[in-house]
Amino acid sequence: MTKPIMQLENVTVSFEGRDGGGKKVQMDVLQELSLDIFSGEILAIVGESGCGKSTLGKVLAGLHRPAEGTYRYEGQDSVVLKGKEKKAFRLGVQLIQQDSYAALNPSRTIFQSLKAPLVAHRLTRGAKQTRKRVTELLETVGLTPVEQFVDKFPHQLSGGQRQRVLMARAISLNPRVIIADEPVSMVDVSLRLSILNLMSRLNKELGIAFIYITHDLATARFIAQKGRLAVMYLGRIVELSEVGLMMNQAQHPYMQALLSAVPLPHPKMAKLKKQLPIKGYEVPKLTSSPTGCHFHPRCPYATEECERETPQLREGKHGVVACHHAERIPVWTLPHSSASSSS
Amino acid sequence: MSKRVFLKRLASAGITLVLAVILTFILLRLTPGSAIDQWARNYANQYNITLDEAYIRVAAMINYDPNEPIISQFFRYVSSLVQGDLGKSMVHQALSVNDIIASALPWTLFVSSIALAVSFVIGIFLGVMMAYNRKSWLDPIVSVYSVVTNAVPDFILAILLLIVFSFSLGWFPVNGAYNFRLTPGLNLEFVGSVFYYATLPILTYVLTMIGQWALMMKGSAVGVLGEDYIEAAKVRGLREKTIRKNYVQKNAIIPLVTQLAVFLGAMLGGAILVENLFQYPGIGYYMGEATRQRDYIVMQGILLFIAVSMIVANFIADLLYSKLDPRIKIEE
Amino acid sequence: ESTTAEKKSIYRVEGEWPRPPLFQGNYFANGGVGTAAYFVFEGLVQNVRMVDDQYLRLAETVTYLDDRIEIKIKEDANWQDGTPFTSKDVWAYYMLNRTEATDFYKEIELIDDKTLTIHLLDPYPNKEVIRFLFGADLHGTVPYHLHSEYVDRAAELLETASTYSIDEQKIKKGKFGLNIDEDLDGELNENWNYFLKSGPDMPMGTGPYAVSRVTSSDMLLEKQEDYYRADDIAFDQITIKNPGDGAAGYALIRSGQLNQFDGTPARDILESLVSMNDDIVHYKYPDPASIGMFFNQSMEHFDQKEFRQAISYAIDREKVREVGNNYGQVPTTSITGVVPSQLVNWIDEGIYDELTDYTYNLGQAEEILYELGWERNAQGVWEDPDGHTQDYVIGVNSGSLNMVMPAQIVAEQLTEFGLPTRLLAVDGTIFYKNAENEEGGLYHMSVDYIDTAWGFTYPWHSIRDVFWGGQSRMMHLPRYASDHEDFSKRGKLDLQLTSHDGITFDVEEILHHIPYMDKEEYTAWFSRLAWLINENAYGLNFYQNTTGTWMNRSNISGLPYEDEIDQYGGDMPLMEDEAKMREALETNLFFAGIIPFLEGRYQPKEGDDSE
Amino acid sequence: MSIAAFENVSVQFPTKLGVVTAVRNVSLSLPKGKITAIVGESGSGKSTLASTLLNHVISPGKIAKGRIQVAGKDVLKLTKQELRTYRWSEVAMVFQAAQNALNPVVKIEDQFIETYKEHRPRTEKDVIKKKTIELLQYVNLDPERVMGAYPHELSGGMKQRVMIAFSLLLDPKVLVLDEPTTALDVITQDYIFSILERINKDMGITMLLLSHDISIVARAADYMGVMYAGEIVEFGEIYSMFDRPKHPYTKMLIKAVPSLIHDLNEIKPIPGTSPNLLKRPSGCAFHPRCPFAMDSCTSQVPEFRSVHGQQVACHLYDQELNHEVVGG
Amino acid sequence: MQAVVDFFRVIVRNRRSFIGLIICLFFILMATVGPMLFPLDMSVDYENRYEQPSFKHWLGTDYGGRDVWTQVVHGSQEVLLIGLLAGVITLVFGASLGIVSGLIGGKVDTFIMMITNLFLTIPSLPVFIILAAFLSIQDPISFALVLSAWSWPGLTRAVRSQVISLKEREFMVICKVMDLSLYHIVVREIMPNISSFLAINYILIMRGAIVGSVAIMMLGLAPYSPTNWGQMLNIAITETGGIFNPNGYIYILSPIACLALFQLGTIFFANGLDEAMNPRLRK
Ligand SMILES: Nc1ncnc2c1ncn2[C@@H]1O[C@H](COP(=O)(O)OP(=O)(O)OP(=O)(O)O)[C@@H](O)[C@H]1O
Ligand SMILES: Nc1ncnc2c1ncn2[C@@H]1O[C@H](COP(=O)(O)OP(=O)(O)OP(=O)(O)O)[C@@H](O)[C@H]1O
Ligand SMILES: [Mg+2]
Ligand SMILES: [Mg+2]
Repeated sequence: MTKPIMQLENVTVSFEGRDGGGKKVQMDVLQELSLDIFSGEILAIVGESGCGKSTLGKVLAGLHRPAEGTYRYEGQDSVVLKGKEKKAFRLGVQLIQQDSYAALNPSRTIFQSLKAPLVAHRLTRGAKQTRKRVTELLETVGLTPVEQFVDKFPHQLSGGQRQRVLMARAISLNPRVIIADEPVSMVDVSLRLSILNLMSRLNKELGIAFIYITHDLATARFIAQKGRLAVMYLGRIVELSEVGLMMNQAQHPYMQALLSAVPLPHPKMAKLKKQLPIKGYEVPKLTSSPTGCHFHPRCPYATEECERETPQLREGKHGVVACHHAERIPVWTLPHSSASSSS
Repeated sequence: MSKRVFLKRLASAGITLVLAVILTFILLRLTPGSAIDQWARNYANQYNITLDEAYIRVAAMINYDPNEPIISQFFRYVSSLVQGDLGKSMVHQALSVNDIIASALPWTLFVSSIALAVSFVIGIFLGVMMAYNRKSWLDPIVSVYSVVTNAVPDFILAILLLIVFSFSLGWFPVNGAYNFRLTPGLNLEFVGSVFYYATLPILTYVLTMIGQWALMMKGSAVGVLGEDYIEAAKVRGLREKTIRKNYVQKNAIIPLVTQLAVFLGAMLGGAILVENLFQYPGIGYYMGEATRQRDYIVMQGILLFIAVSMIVANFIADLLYSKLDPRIKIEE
Repeated sequence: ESTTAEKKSIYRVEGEWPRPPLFQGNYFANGGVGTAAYFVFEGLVQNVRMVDDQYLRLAETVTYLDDRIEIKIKEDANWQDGTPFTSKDVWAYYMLNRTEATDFYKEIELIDDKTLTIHLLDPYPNKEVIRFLFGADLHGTVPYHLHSEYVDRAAELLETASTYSIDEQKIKKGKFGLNIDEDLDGELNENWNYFLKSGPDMPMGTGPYAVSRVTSSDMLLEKQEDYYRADDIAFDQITIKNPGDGAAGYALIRSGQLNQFDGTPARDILESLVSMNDDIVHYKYPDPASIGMFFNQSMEHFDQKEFRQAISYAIDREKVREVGNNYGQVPTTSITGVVPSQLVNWIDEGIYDELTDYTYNLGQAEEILYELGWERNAQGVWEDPDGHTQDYVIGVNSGSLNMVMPAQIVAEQLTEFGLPTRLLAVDGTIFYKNAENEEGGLYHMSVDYIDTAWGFTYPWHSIRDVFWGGQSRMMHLPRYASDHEDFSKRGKLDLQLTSHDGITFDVEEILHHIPYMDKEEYTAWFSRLAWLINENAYGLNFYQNTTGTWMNRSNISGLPYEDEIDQYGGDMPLMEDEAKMREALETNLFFAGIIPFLEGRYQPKEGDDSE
Repeated sequence: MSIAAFENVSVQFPTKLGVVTAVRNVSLSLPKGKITAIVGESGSGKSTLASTLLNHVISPGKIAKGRIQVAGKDVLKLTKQELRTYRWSEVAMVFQAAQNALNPVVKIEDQFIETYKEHRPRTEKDVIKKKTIELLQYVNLDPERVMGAYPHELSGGMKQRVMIAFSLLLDPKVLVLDEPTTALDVITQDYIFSILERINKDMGITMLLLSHDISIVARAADYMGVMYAGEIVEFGEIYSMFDRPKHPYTKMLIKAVPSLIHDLNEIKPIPGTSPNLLKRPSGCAFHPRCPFAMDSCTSQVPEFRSVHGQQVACHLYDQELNHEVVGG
Repeated sequence: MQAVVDFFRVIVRNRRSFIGLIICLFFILMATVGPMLFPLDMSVDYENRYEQPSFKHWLGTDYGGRDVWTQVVHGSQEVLLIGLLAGVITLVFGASLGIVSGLIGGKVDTFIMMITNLFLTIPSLPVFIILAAFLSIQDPISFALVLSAWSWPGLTRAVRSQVISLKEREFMVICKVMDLSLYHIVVREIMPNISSFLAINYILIMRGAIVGSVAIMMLGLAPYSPTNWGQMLNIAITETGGIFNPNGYIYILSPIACLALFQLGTIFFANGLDEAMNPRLRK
């Protein structure tokens, strides 16, 4: 791997939130988060709802400014970018969102929606060329025959088709990175896979790096086959490593809990009686996040140290992990081995 | 609503109030025409003197110094406002705006609150009925009715009511607030008379507002009927009546509550026409009277009073809204 | 309601008053006590408008002498609280309320409680003038026992003023001959304002009825049993109803909720109402007022007498009258400064026939314009000698629809004649300002009351309105600049006219002298002035109003020429017969107060059990 | 053995563009005390089918034909009053979106009381309260905090548990779970299912679980039915369904879902798109996407019948079936 | 072009809005070519006053024997023009302010909203009356200005909340990511989404303005214009006794009926507008 395209260094993002009584409080949605993203890679980010995944995605897309810390794009602080470089940043990082319906202007046709960025950034000249390029883009994302789609309104397409339109729009600006925030969670089960495959293909063929944000570990595993996986918990990355290694040797207790909670698509494995390695089910509120290691109230291995001190990301057996006791914690394995051996 | 949010709301209402004071003041200074002109002409006729002399007399009688700088007028106005004094009438020397409002307000409040309550209750009822029976005869009737009453401004309706029920049929008095032979008091006869005299003004408002309430309620109720919790309630085996009352109405009314303030505002503003047509002695009537006489101070006072009522009504509607809808943790 | 033993007879009349809380009992405060004033207050004598009759009220006798008026007050005249009405009250009235009559008063001598003499200033005015002015005053409005503080203060202040010389007085008309300077005037005004605020809450008069209840829609007046003519008064109660507008009033008169309602509506309303209900009667009589328009002489072309005459000829006044006041009377003359129907009484007969006739005559109008060098263009629109077409504006007070509609028709007629004219109906609070403003006014023509004599018909009143009053400002008659070198001339009329008999005179000067002239002299001068005003076409009198009274006789009898009502179906015509006309006219409160009540003409009908 | 059964049930929605048959000829019985799951894509008719159990198809839908029996009652023949009391006390339901299934302006406690009173008017408030507290505790909620709360004050997981407690209020015999965990995190999901399993064991309540997630079904169900375009295409015991799926759709569905254990290369998307119910393909509705489609698939609707202990509707087994009959 | 055809197709298919369209067209024709077809003759013909409708006088004659129909026709021009103008002025001002407020947010928003709320608390009718006197209405433009002066705040508030809800929408967020210009955002993204909303509001405002203008006319605060429906009504009721003269009923009812009919037309028309202007509501 070469130099990273994007670098987050100790980035903190805060919002104004309200506590139970409606009083304003500061909510650190991202906390001293550091992350490097490399050209052409696929990085999956997983975590429970509300842990800050989308916020992280928005920071990377330049929609939120870090309250603290720096975000470098191509080595330069994104906040101070000007002119050409700023434009390069804007165009270089694209975002695809979960709700494909909301992401398209309902009053504009697919063609109009795709045309706008091309024309605005002078990527095509003249109506003819624009039309041609739009056709090309739709073909690339597999919306063929193009005539069937190009002049339709968003509501006239299915969820999967709309998601492809979003892909087309994102790649129209020749970006270096695409951040995909839960792109398939609203797509029909039987169609999800094809969208994921499309992303893999774009990654391979166009060399675009993908940051895939999800709460579904299975799809994360699928798309990031050879890439990396980051696990977030309450605004922090708690573990980051290669996907294959993570699945088999998860080091952070939280990651272990997540993995064991995922049901496996076979009754034999799924029905194996197992106790989740976790103490409580309630995720603490960001407005009153626990001290020290955020996970300590739910962690079966927590000690007094965890309560006191915030663990930093450090080298683990593989990748990095933020846990005081990473070495001490039992190795986690999927029921995979036993199940498959029996079959 | 927490105390802090409450206070914040209060503060913003306060700022609006201050601005309203300034705006009404400026507006009234902009108004051309002088109180003296019209008054002098009436005076000359009434007391049989020459116009020139009438001008001089009236100029001496008017309770207003046209040469006083605007700024100093403003500060005088504000300083008396602070003490709750809206000023003195320019042309009725012994009368304060407070007196006028104190005597007129009960009538306006009486008519508008009853009209509001009656139209609200009936409108809500009709709206829910319509939402429930989308295919019944009620829907088109109420819809067309609403469209028609929406198309006919309330003052025209007032004229028509007056012509038909007072002038032609003679069922209702042509003007006034109660039978003058009765002594005001809390006796049945007097109260009956008050209602009798207020019938047409109330009817005017009720007839114009019912349709709007009904349509709003229908829209809101149709929305609520589409909510999952209604289906869930049916699945739970609740009675139709319970669902209608505790689910549909309770939820559908909420968005209408803020409208109460809007309607009240429309009524207070429209009172100037309606009350003048019925010669009903509410603030609209006195506003009209003051306008005819160019009594700026009274106009300004009543206008400000209406503005304050609006601010208060909005404020109360806000409170009510957050009371009724537990989801609202009033933001901002 | 009336199950009680004593049944009250009630007379119901239309009226208006400042609605509570604007209502107060002081006659002089803004809006006064409204219509109730006719029943509550009275003067020593009472003028009858239009016919100039004078009835005695509080006075037992009034003798107008050359240098004084001798008055004897009725012995049993009392205020409504029982306090006797005395000569001191008359004095108090004049001390506070220095009416026009006091321009000619020197001093008021109180001889005893019920006797007083008003001494006139030298030069002594014409007796007729003083009679009218004295009759216009309402002496029983300042109960001294309630307001002594302010009355005494006013008297005290007046003491400090210096007096005018005889010559000065003729021009300046100081009250009681006094030179009241600005400071003193200020103090008097301050005192006056205190007086106004001092109440009382309910009117305190000397009349036959006292106000007992006031609401926004009704007033209840109770008969005063100790009134000096109580025996003649037939009704126990008067109720006054305030319908707010005409339409409501008609509804009330039709349904019998009113016995009387002054005014004359459009012909169709009248006819349909009368035909709906046999009890309804409508009496008609002339109004000493006309509707007409004033030409603004500061506007181009309107400064030419011939042009004004041309326009006068171009207007078909009959059509204007039909819509404006269908029962009105169109004079042959134009504006004269005298009520048209009264002209004959006040000017030389010879001159009367010589007054220029302005009857509708398009040919004449065209001829004059051609003579003036105007030409009609292809569209039939007139072009002035410079070749310009015109865009005239008629202004009118939008509050008076009885003028807006005629004005509208005049605008139509002029436009059709080829002088494009628009109508601007403007709110009364702005209209007069705009019409009169010193930069020359905004309108070419203004429609308003013209040739009015609401007080009394003696034409000095109406003629000086033409030259001095609001009318002259709407016409923008020539005036000396307000910084003219001669101080006394500043802002005064700069108008020297030559009359039909070749006499050239200064109008301002003559007007000042008229009240002092004897009958022969003033007739000559009225003749000259009327002729001149008409000849110069300062304005155009559209028609003299005919007004009237609605009566509902369901529960009253004793109406004028009652036996003829059925014959006319209740729609009584304008009576030729002088006596009948007077009788009809005395039904109107504004014209004659409550004379028919005092004279005991109206009586409750047997078996009236309403209310 | 079965406590509830659908016989030839069809549900139709008249729409502007034509009649949608959302459920078509479904016959199915729910084994007593077991968890039966139905999987299918969005719009395949799962919820609609479940709603017939309560005779509560959302308008304008109509149960066009068929019979539904629950605990010996013919559900479609109940009078209005009977139906009202039948609902919730015999069959209760946990909705797809629990957050929307509660009245937003009424406190949780009052909603429990209200429902209870509507069914058993003469019960003392205290009794209901006690029961409510018990149930809430049973689903591991703190009654103190939850009872006085408005729905929006609870997290998604809590609301879902409130709904479960709510569904148990009148001790129903059958519980319908319509995607009870779709909107929830995996950890919460796991938790909810552990509670549901416990209820199933402890109370012996029969459950009908509707889900599009085959992994969840694998974890929770005893029996599984697969629904496609309004029809049940396969039904059977859970282990055999996974080990020996018969219908091509079932097979492909199991393979189309990424998981933590499958060999990534084995995962294959199902080609084509979900059918438009307005233009249901002729014959077997799945034939346009089926790699094994034959001529008969386009023309004939396959029968739903037993094949090797499972029930399946597919022409592939026409012969096998004959064979079996002959062989048997 | 296709859009226009589609627009009308939807309108025509919706029965209510079709009726509305026809009514509106009728009045538009009345106001534009009507005065040419029916020249106004206001000269008095007293003998023939209050005639009943006939072939010669479609709506009979008024108190001065003048044709009522031609008055109504000529009046429509002014009434419609005032409504139209007031609508445009309010729309341009109110909507721009709403967009600015919603889009920029922050202090600007707070400020604009404060002013808006202020205006909303002071009832419009009394203010119309004051402004009508102040601005001394001379022509339809100044009339429209007066009527607009107090009608924008409602619109501003409504547009603002629309814009704010749009702003949060994801396609707007994407615009930022794609570095599209403000012009693009306002004209291409926001406008198409609020255009039907604006159109409906335009009709609402226009209706409000017409009612307001009639009220001002009835109060006699605008220059006299004999054929203005409000003025006709005023004269008919107060002065010429339509009320007490059965012959005058038609005269009184004519302006009322026109007013109500026109309002009805606009309301009906607005009914289908949303569908016609919103592709996503079409099938
Ligand atoms: N603009 C904002 N203002 C205030 N709070 C915000 C804002 N955006 C996000 N938050 C809060 O920040 C927290 C994290 O939000 P985020 O959307 O990043 O979570 P997520 O991990 O993407 O969750 P999900 O899986 O539900 O999408 C949440 O508690 C959310 O309420
Ligand atoms: N109100 C309705 N009007 C018309 N058709 C409807 C209606 N409700 C449902 N349908 C049709 O019924 C079919 C089945 O819907 P249903 O909600 O039962 O599916 P589902 O399997 O529960 O889907 P999901 O997983 O999305 O909940 C849908 O395809 C839809 O076309
Ligand atoms: Mg998110
Ligand atoms: Mg469903």
